[in-house]
Amino acid sequence: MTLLTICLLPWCAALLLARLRSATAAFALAGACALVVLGLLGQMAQAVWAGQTLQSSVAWLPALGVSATLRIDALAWLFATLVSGIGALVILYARYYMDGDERLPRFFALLCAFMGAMLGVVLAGDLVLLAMFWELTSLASFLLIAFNAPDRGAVRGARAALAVTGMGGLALMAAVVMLGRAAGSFDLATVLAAGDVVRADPRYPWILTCFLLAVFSKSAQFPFQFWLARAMAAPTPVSAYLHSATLVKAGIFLLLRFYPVLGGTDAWFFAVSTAGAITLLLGGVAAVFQHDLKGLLAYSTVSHLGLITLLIGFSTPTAIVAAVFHVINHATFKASLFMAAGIVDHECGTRDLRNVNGMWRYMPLTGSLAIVAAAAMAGVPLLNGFLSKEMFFGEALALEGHDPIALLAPLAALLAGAAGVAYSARFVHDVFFNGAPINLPRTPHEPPLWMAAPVAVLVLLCLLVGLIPTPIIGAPLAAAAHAALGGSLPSYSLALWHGFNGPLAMSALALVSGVGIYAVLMRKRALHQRPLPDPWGYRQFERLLLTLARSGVVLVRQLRGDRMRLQMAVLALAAVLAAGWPLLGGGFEAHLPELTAAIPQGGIIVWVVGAVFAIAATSARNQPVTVLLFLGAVGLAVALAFAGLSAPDLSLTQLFVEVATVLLLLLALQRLPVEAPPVRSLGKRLRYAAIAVAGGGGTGWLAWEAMLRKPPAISDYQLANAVSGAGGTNAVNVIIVDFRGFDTLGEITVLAAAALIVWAFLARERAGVLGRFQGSFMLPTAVKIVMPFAALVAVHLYLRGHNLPGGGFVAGLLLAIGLVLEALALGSWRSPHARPVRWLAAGLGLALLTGAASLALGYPFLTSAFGHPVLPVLGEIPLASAALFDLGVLAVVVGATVMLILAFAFGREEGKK
Amino acid sequence: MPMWADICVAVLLIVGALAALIGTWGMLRLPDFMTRLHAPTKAATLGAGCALAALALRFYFVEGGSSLRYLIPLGFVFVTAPVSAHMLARAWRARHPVTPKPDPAMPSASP
Amino acid sequence: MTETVLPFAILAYLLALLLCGVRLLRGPSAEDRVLALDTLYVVALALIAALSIALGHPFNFEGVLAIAMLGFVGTVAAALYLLRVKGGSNADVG
Amino acid sequence: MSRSGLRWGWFLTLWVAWLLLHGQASVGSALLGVIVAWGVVAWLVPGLPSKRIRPWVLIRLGARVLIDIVASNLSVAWLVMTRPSRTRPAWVSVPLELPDDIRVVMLAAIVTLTPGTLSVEYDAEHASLLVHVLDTAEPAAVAAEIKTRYESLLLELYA
Repeated sequence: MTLLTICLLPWCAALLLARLRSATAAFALAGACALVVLGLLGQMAQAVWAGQTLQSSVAWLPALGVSATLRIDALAWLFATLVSGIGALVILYARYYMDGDERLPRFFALLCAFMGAMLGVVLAGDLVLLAMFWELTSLASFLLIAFNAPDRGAVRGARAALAVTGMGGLALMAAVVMLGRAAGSFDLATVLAAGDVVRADPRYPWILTCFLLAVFSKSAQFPFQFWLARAMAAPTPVSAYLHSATLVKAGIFLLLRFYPVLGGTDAWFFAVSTAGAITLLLGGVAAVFQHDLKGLLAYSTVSHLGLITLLIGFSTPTAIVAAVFHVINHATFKASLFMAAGIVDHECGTRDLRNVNGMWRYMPLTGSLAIVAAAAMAGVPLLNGFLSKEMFFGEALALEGHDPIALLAPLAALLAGAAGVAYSARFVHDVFFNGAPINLPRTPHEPPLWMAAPVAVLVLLCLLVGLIPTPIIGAPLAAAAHAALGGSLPSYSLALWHGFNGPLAMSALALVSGVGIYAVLMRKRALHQRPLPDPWGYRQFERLLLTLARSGVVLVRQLRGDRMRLQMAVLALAAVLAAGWPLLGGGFEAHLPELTAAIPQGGIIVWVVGAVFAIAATSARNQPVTVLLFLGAVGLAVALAFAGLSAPDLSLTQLFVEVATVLLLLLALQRLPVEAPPVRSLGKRLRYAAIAVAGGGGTGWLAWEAMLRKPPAISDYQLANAVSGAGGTNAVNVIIVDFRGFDTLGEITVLAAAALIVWAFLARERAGVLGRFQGSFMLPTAVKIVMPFAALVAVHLYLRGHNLPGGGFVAGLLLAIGLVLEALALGSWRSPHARPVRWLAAGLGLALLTGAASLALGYPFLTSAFGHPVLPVLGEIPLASAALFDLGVLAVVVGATVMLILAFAFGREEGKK
Repeated sequence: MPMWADICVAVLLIVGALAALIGTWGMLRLPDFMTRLHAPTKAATLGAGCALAALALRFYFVEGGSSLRYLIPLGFVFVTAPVSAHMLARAWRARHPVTPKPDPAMPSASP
Repeated sequence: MTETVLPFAILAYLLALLLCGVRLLRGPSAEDRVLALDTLYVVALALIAALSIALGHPFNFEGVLAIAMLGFVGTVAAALYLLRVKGGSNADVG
Repeated sequence: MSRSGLRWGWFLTLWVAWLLLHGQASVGSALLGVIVAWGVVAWLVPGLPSKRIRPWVLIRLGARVLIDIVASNLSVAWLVMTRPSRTRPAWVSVPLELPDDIRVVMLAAIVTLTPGTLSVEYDAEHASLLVHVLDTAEPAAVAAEIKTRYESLLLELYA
């Protein structure tokens, strides 16, 4: 239960925050949320460090073997603590960084949402859940990068981040599905225990490829490193939080998490360590040459992520320990550096390294904090960075076996170490010394104390871990590494001093050469004159996007507009072929329809009328309106025929759908040319006729065959169990809201999404009032009289739905049609009762809540309960929880229908603005 | 079913059927749209009204008071028919501006 | 007495239905067709009522109600549409 | 009727309609009807101020309209059957003295429901109703008849 709280609390906070106005209240709420999560994690610390794994599970999609399992072990605990701890500090920092910004509540809401997503990734005990939260982190990151949205850089950065990490998400989904199949379960614990099986599986290479794509894209490994630099368009608190300490570590987390399952093979070694090494060097070198303070930090982050990846690639137990250790260290010093950079930016109005110089004089406190943090980044002794770098050098030296890499690794490590020192030196020297500031928009001074406080906390951590590592970090590190390895823990020592040895020499060499490199480059400020290095990757990415967009345009040109007929023909033909293909194989016994038996004698006239109008509608000389009216007659005939064949449900639904369609088409017609270009050539007409006959006739025939066959149908079961299983005698309705309730939930969600898309596209500039209708003087009054009756009938249809024809869908359509009529009569989309967005939201919310209620009572999602309580006075009332769900369906149908039709009626017209 | 009800139902049915037939016949035979509009809006409405009333009356002796619910669609048809006709007349006038000017018929004295 | 009258009434309603169909097919203007469709709905209502009496059990009540309501809605929507496209041409849109 | 009076009227009407819809007169459905009717009224019926209606006038008006519907139906039927192609249509504009929209709409509906006449447009500025007449030799007489037969009663409708 505690796990569930940890996972859900940030989301609840985010929802609340989105409604808040006051910055102070928002700060208090967000901060409290982070602290509570941190506190709850603290409670678990002892148990988790002792090696326990806590788990809580709710069946979610039991049929698919997917459940909402949450699981925490030491590794997850470590990352969760990082996420919430640094989250708390960033929230405090952002409070002052964005002081006075009215968007602060929204910012905090997004931040909390991200925290929730990230905690979800870390705590997920189920692969599908993991992939879902993984996508959510991408989304939250997208929204946060795009926070200053109209700004071009923000939009482009957000787009790049979403495209890359979203692609990674897809890859992860694929990997998860394959992994789940290979391991035989989606449950994380089972998968973790099935490493041998998975590695022996023939799908292993594919799993690994997809998995690494996801990891590398998220953690900005080569060749995806470019999005991280672009993401620096985000507000600095976001950079400090997401793009140094947490989001980019999600990939690392995944690598560590699945190391026991996927790691240890040659493929793993080569792929992971190669990507890590390239990223390490590329990032390190690029960082030195950045002129943007945050750009420098971004590339240094890329480099450090590469370092961690390389360590994991080494695949030795001690390397894994070092990787976990460096994750912690990097998070502390890099977050503090970003915050310091934010302070400089905030106080100077710019963060261009060519202008921001000599800050020591203005802000000595920030300066000293930043210098300590930068020293940690460089790996100066007595600080935490030194310890993990030392371990890294040790690993690089100790590498055996794989020949070329074993030789190259120490060299690369040394080079990267030197680059790290060089950019750290640049950060310190260029910002705080190196002459005086040039052309600053404002005079800098120390920030408010509370803004520097989070930096100070983190720097203090760097120092403490650096000086006395074992008491501070020993236990959680050991536990986390143990969890990551999934086996026994190697012997290692966190001590500051190991005597004179190889790693120490490398550290010293890196320090000296790094400072030397920087000094040479910066002579006479030469570095400031150098142009920015080519941001490799981003241009290729942009080109790819452009190519995609262009091919989209070409495709659209091929498909749209006057090619409508062709489109329809292709669709119909494809359907005919797809349906006819299996029949060609043979073994299919056709039943020729016996027409006389199919048609009840009395209804023959209705059928004839329908057929006549159906044929008349195809005449090429008709105008669109005429066709529509003919189709109206056909619809009426079909509805009557359904009724005659004792299918009152279908009849009713057919009528309502018919009218809603006619309404929609009439409004759509108005946007089309009055006259459709006629098809003149006889050959073409014959061809279209043939396709139409094949399509329509084929469909009819298939339906005929299907009905004759009467397979051992599930429908029999459903008919037989409607009353006993769900307490309703209207089997159709029972199937919709109960037996297949989950499908219906999906369907109404899709419906709502589609309606919202149309609404967003067409109704972007809604005409407030429509003069074009020249409202009639009788219509509004008539509608006012009719509407209450329509509503009454809708309620009636809804209430009787479970037992007799009717139900939420039909009732919703009726209500929607009434509301549309009202809006049309009043000539304004601002009809007092048609609030489509609210209807949609209420409906979806209700449907979800009904499902969740059964979850809360301990049943699987959407289990429906029913009963026939006999109340005093009211008599027996058939009560099913499905009725509430049906009410949700009703509201969604109302919202979506009203939305679609009103969007067409009052939406923006082509060419007019 | 008592005798009087039987007769009522029969009369209602005959009247309704004739009204519907005449109304649609008029719709088919009258010369232009505005005159055609006259025929079905009342005649056919009357036809449907009579039939529904007959239905309500007939089943009053089968299922009791609940058959009165057929009066709801009846009322509905009567409320909406003038509005439909009015809307169509407006549409016609708006699209066919050649309609003759109305006579300035001013009754000399309102009684 | 009702029994003797019923067949004739039903026949008359069916005939009326056909006449509506003819007007709907012939047009010539869009208004004519809308009018014909509206009348078709009304006559269908009457036909259903008569058939219910003939069959001895009422037709699905909600269906009757739906036809009554939806005929009106369709007509109004079509009329509104015609009002909006009036600028089109003097020739029939139908 | 007062503001709430109108809503009471609506409530009762809807309640009765609900009972008819449900088709059973149990206590349960009556109570449910109260809830539903109350909900619909609260949601959809605006509290419009309106005046007290003279019931006797309303009854007289209703009877007159019913009689006219039957009578003129016969005449129109005769017309349609005998000489459909030789009608004498006319446009007539009827000046009205009705002060409020509701009664104008009522009059327009009555005019349309009685065969032979069809209200097309209401010119609020000149307070005149444009009526299309199917067959008349004397348009002015039609206008006068509408005024005497219906408008006068409608004018008396409100106390």
